[in-house]
Amino acid sequence: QSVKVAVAANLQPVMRTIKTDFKSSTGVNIDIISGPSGNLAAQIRNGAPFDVFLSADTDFPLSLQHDGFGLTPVKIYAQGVLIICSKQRLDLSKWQQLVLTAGIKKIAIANPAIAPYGRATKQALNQMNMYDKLKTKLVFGESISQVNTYVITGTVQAGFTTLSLIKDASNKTPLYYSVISPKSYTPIEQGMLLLKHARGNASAEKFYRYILSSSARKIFKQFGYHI
Amino acid sequence: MDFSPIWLTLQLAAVTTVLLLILGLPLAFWLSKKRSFFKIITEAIITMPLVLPPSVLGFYLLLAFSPQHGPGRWLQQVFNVQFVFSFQGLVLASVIYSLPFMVSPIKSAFQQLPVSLTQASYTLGKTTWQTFWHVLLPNIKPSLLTAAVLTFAHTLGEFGVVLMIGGNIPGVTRVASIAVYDSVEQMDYAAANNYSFVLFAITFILVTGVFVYNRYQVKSPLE
Amino acid sequence: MDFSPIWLTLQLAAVTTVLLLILGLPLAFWLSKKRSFFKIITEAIITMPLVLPPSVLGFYLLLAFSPQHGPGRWLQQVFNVQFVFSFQGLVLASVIYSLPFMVSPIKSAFQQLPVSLTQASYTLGKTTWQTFWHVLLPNIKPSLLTAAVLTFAHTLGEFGVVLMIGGNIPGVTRVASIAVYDSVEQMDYAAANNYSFVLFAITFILVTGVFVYNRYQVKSPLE
Amino acid sequence: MIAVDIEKKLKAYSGQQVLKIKKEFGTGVTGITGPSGAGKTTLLKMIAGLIVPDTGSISFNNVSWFNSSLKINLSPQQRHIGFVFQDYALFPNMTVRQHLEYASTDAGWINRLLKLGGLEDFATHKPDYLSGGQQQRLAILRALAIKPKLLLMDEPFSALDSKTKAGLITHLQKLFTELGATALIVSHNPKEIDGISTDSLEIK
Amino acid sequence: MIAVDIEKKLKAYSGQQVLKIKKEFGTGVTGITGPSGAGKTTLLKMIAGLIVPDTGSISFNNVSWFNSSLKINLSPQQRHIGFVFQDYALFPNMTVRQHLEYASTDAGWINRLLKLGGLEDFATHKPDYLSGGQQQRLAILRALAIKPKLLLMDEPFSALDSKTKAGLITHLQKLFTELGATALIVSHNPKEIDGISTDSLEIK
Ligand SMILES: Nc1ncnc2c1ncn2[C@@H]1O[C@H](COP(=O)(O)OP(=O)(O)OP(=O)(O)O)[C@@H](O)[C@H]1O
Ligand SMILES: Nc1ncnc2c1ncn2[C@@H]1O[C@H](COP(=O)(O)OP(=O)(O)OP(=O)(O)O)[C@@H](O)[C@H]1O
Ligand code: MOO
Ligand SMILES: [Mg+2]
Ligand SMILES: [Mg+2]
Repeated sequence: QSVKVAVAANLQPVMRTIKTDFKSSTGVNIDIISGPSGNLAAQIRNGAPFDVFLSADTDFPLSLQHDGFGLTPVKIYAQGVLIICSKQRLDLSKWQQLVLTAGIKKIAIANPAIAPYGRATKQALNQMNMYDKLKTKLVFGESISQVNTYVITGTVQAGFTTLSLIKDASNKTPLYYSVISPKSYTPIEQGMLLLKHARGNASAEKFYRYILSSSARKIFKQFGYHI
Repeated sequence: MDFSPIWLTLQLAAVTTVLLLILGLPLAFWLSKKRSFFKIITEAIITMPLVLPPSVLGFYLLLAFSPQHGPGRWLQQVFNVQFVFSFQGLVLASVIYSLPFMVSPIKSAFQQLPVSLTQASYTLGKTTWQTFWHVLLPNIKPSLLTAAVLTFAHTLGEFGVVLMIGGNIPGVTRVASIAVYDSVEQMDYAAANNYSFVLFAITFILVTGVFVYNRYQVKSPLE
Repeated sequence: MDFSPIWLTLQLAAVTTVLLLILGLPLAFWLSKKRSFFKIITEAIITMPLVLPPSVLGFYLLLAFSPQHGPGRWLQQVFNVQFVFSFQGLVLASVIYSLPFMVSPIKSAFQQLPVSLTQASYTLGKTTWQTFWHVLLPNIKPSLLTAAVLTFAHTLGEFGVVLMIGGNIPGVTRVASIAVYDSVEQMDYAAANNYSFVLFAITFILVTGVFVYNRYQVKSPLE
Repeated sequence: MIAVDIEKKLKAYSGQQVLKIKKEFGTGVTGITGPSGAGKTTLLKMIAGLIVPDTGSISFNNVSWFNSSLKINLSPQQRHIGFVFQDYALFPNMTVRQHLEYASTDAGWINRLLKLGGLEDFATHKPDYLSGGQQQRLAILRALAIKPKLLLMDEPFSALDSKTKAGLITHLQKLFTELGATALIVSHNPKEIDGISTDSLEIK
Repeated sequence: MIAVDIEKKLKAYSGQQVLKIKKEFGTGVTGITGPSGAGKTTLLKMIAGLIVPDTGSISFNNVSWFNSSLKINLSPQQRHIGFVFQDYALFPNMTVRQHLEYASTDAGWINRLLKLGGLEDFATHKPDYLSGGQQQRLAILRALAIKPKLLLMDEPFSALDSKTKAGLITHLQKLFTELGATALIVSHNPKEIDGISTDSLEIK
C-alpha cells in the first residue's frame, strides 16, 4: 500500500532524502505531491485523496483538523528558515541596501496568500518598512518552488526562499544567500496532519510516526530546519 | 524517467478526441444548417468553455463535483464515483473544454459546402443522415482532420483545469503538462527536458504523419 | 472588485488576435497551396506550440528570456526589453501559443475552395495577392471568423504559460485566469465567482454577437 | 401523370416577378422552354420539393405531393424523383462508379448506365478529372440510377456535342418507355428533343 | 495572330491519349469543335497558361508565351486573356457589378457590358441568386471586362435560349471588331457561331 503525501513546496529538496530513507527502512513507497500549502489544503477540502499533509505552517492543518479532515492532532515537525538568495555573486550581508539599488530589477517572493514562506517574507519586509519601497520590483511565485525556479534560472536577481534550497546537495548551481533576521517574522512552524483518507492505511501511520522520529529529524536538520 | 505521465496524457487526449468526434460531428452538422435563435444560443453556450479560462472552468467543476456538497456529494454517495482528482473527471473536463475545438471548424466547413450537394443527395432518396455521412463529411475531410488534430492537441496541452481539479496524483491525474511543471518546480530540469522532448517527438511524428497523409488529399488536378 | 485582471486579459487577447491575423493569414495561404516537403516540416513546427503543454512552452521561454544569459540578456542590454514578467512577454508567448489556432482552420478552408476561382482571377490579370484578398479571403469568411474567435478565446484562456513566466504582478501580468486560480486557492470563492461571472458575461455577449452577425452570412438562397 | 398548379414570387428583379404554372404533364417527354431567368429551374425545383411554392398544389398519379391549403408537403426523398441539376451538383468525393453505387445497388443496372453514357473508361475518375460533357452525362446517369418514375432534367444536354447528344437521346427514349417514366426536360434548344417530346410548355 | 504547336498527354483513359495541336489562329472568330473529352478545354487552358503543355510552343503576335525548349512560360496574368470557363468559375462573394469592377475600373465600359448581357436588373445579385443563363452571361461579361486582345470561350452559349443567344452573338461580333480581338470559341453546336466564325478547328 502506497502513501500519498501532500508536502509544502519548501520541503521539496528534503523530501527526496526522506523518501529514500523511509523506503530503505520500511520498504514502503511514498508518492509526493507538492505545492503551496494553501493549494494543498484547498484540494484536501475538495476531496483530494491524500494521506498525510506536511504544511509550511500550522494554520492550514489546524483549520483542516477543525473541520474534521484529520485523524490526529497537528504536530509540528520542523521550523523553517527564511533566506534571501541570488545566483549572482552579490554581497547579500547588506541585502537591505542592495535590493534598493538599480542593479536589482526583480525580486521573487512566494504568494503570501497561499504560501506561508511568502507570508513570512511580507511580514519581515513590512517590519523593516521595505515592502512598499520594493513593491514595483516584486514578482510573485505560486510557491517557494517557483521562487526557486526564478532564482536558479536567473530571471530574477534575488528571491526570498528557504534555507533548504542551499543545503540541497543535488543543486549544482552556486548560490549566494543571507539569512533573514528571525526576529522580523513569526517563526515558521511547520505542522503535520494525518488525514481522513489514511484511515486503515498502516503505512500512512507509519510514515506519520517516521516524520517525528529521530532519523527524520536528523535529515531535516541537515537541510537547515530547526527542530 | 517515469513514462506514466506521458502515457496518461496520450490516453486522455485519445479518449477525449474519440468522444468528441462522436458528440461533435452531429452537433456541428446541426449547427451548420439554417439558424434559429435557439441554435445561436446553443452555439454560444458550447463556445463558452473555450472562452473561459481553464481556471474558471476548473473552479466551477470543483464546486460542482467536490464531494463536500451538491452533485458531487450525491454522486459520491449513490454511485461512489468521484469526478475531482480522478481520471474520469479529467475526461469530463477535457470533453467540455475541447468541445468548441471540434465543433467550430467542422461547422464552418459544412457552411461553406454548396447547398446543391445536399439537394442532389435528397433527390436520390437519401436521408439527412446518409447525406451527412456519404456526401458532406467526405468533402470536408481537411477541416475534419484539422478539428481532430486541434482537439487532440488542445487536450494534450491542457493544464489549468487539470491543475485545478486533477491534483497532480501520480498515475491518476499527473499528466505530462503537470509533470513538466512539477519537474521544473523541483528544479529537476533534466526530467523537464526529457518530458518535453518525448512530447515533442511524439507530436512531431503525429503531426508530420497527418500532413504527409493529407498531402495526397489536396486537389491539384492535371497540373 | 479589482477589474484590472479582466481588462488585462481582454487587452492581451485582442493584441494577440490582431497580430496573428496579420501573421497567420499569409502563412495559412502559403501553406494551403501545393505541398513541398519543406512546407510540411514548417507546418509541423507551427503546430508544435499547440501540442506542447503550456508548461513546457513556459519553461523554455523562461530559459530563453532570462536576462542572465542568451537572447534574454542581449535583449535586455541592447533594447532594454525584458520578456519575462512583462506584458510584451505574455504577448509573445500568446502569439506563439495561439498561432496554430489561427492558421489551421484558415488553411483548411483555402484548400476546400475550387481551383477555378484562382484561375479565373489570374486570367483577369490579378496578382496572387489581389486574388487572395478579393476572391479567396471573402469566400472563407465563416472559417476566418471561427479562427479569429478561437484564437481570441484560446488567449483568454491562457493560463499555464502565464503562470510560468508572468509572475502574477498586479496590473502587468495578473490576467483573469490567474486571478481566478489565485482566489480559489485562497478559498476566496466569492472573488473567484465574481471574476468568473464577469468573464462569462463579457464572452457570452461577444460570442452571441458574433453568431448573430454570422447568421446573415449563411447562404440559403431562395428558401 | 403529374398535375401542377402553383404560384411563386421570384425575388429576381428589382421589381418582382410572379411565376404562375398550371399544367398537367402526361407520361412521356415534355419539353419546357422559356427565356433565361423565366423560372424554369425554379419550377423543376418546386416539383422536386427543393423549393416550396407560395401557394397551390402538386400531385403525381393522384398522390398529393404539395398542397398549400392542406399543408401537405412531401420531402424530396418521398417524391422519388430523378433530378439532373443545371450545374450538375456532382459529389467531389466520389468516382463515377461511386456516384451510381450511392444511388443504386443494382450492379447490372449501373453497368448498363455507364455504357449508355459512354463513361465505362472513366468509372474510377472523380468529377474534377472529367471534361464538361463527361460531367453532364454523369449527372444524367445518376438521376436515372434510382429508376425514377418522374425525371426532371434541367438543360441536360447543354454541354454535349450533337453526335453524343443524338446517341444519348435515343437511348434515353428507350429507357423512359421501359421505366414508364414521365420526363420534364428544360431546354433552350427545343429542337434537340423534338424527336422524343410528346408535349411542351413555354414559360412566359 | 496566335500560333500554337503543342503536345500534351491526357491522363484521361485507362490507357493514354495524346493531344496534339498545330495551328495558327488569325484575328476574328475561330470555332473549335470535337467530341466530349477530346481536349478542347485542355487546349484553351494551355493557351491561357493555366495548364502547362508537355512540349511545343505558343506565341501571340510574335511574342513567345510558351516554349518548352527555351523554357519560356508566361504567367496567365502576363498573357492578358479573356477566359470564359465552362463551369463559369464565378466569385460567390461578388455581385454582378462587383465581378466587372474587379476586372475593370472603366464605369462606362461596365455599364455597356451589363446592358449587352441583359444583366442591368441583376447588378446587385450574387451568383447564387442568378439563373443558369444569367450566370453564363456574367462569365462572358467578366472575360470581356479587361478588353482582351485574345478571348478564349469554353462553351459560352450552352445555357442560353436561341433568342438570347442570337442577340448576344450579334453584340459580341461588334465588340470583337472594335477590340481587334482574336476569339477562340469552343462549341459543340458549330451552327450557332456559323454567322460570325471565320475559321474552324476540329479536335480528333
Ligand atoms: N436562389 C435564388 N434566390 C433568389 N432568386 C433566384 C434564385 N435563383 C434564381 N433566382 C431568380 O429567379 C428567376 C428565375 O430563375 P430560374 O433559375 O428559375 O431561371 P431559369 O428559367 O432556369 O433560367 P436559365 O435558363 O437562365 O437557367 C431569375 O430571375 C433568377 O435571378
Ligand atoms: N483535371 C484533369 N485531370 C486529368 N484529366 C482530366 C482533367 N480534366 C479533364 N481530363 C480528361 O482529359 C480529357 C480531355 O478533357 P477536356 O476537358 O479537355 O475535354 P473537352 O474536349 O473540353 O470535353 P467537353 O466537351 O466534354 O467539355 C478528358 O478525357 C478528361 O477526362
Ligand atoms: O512551502 Mo510554501 O507552502 O510554498 O511556503
Ligand atoms: Mg435554369
Ligand atoms: Mg470542356
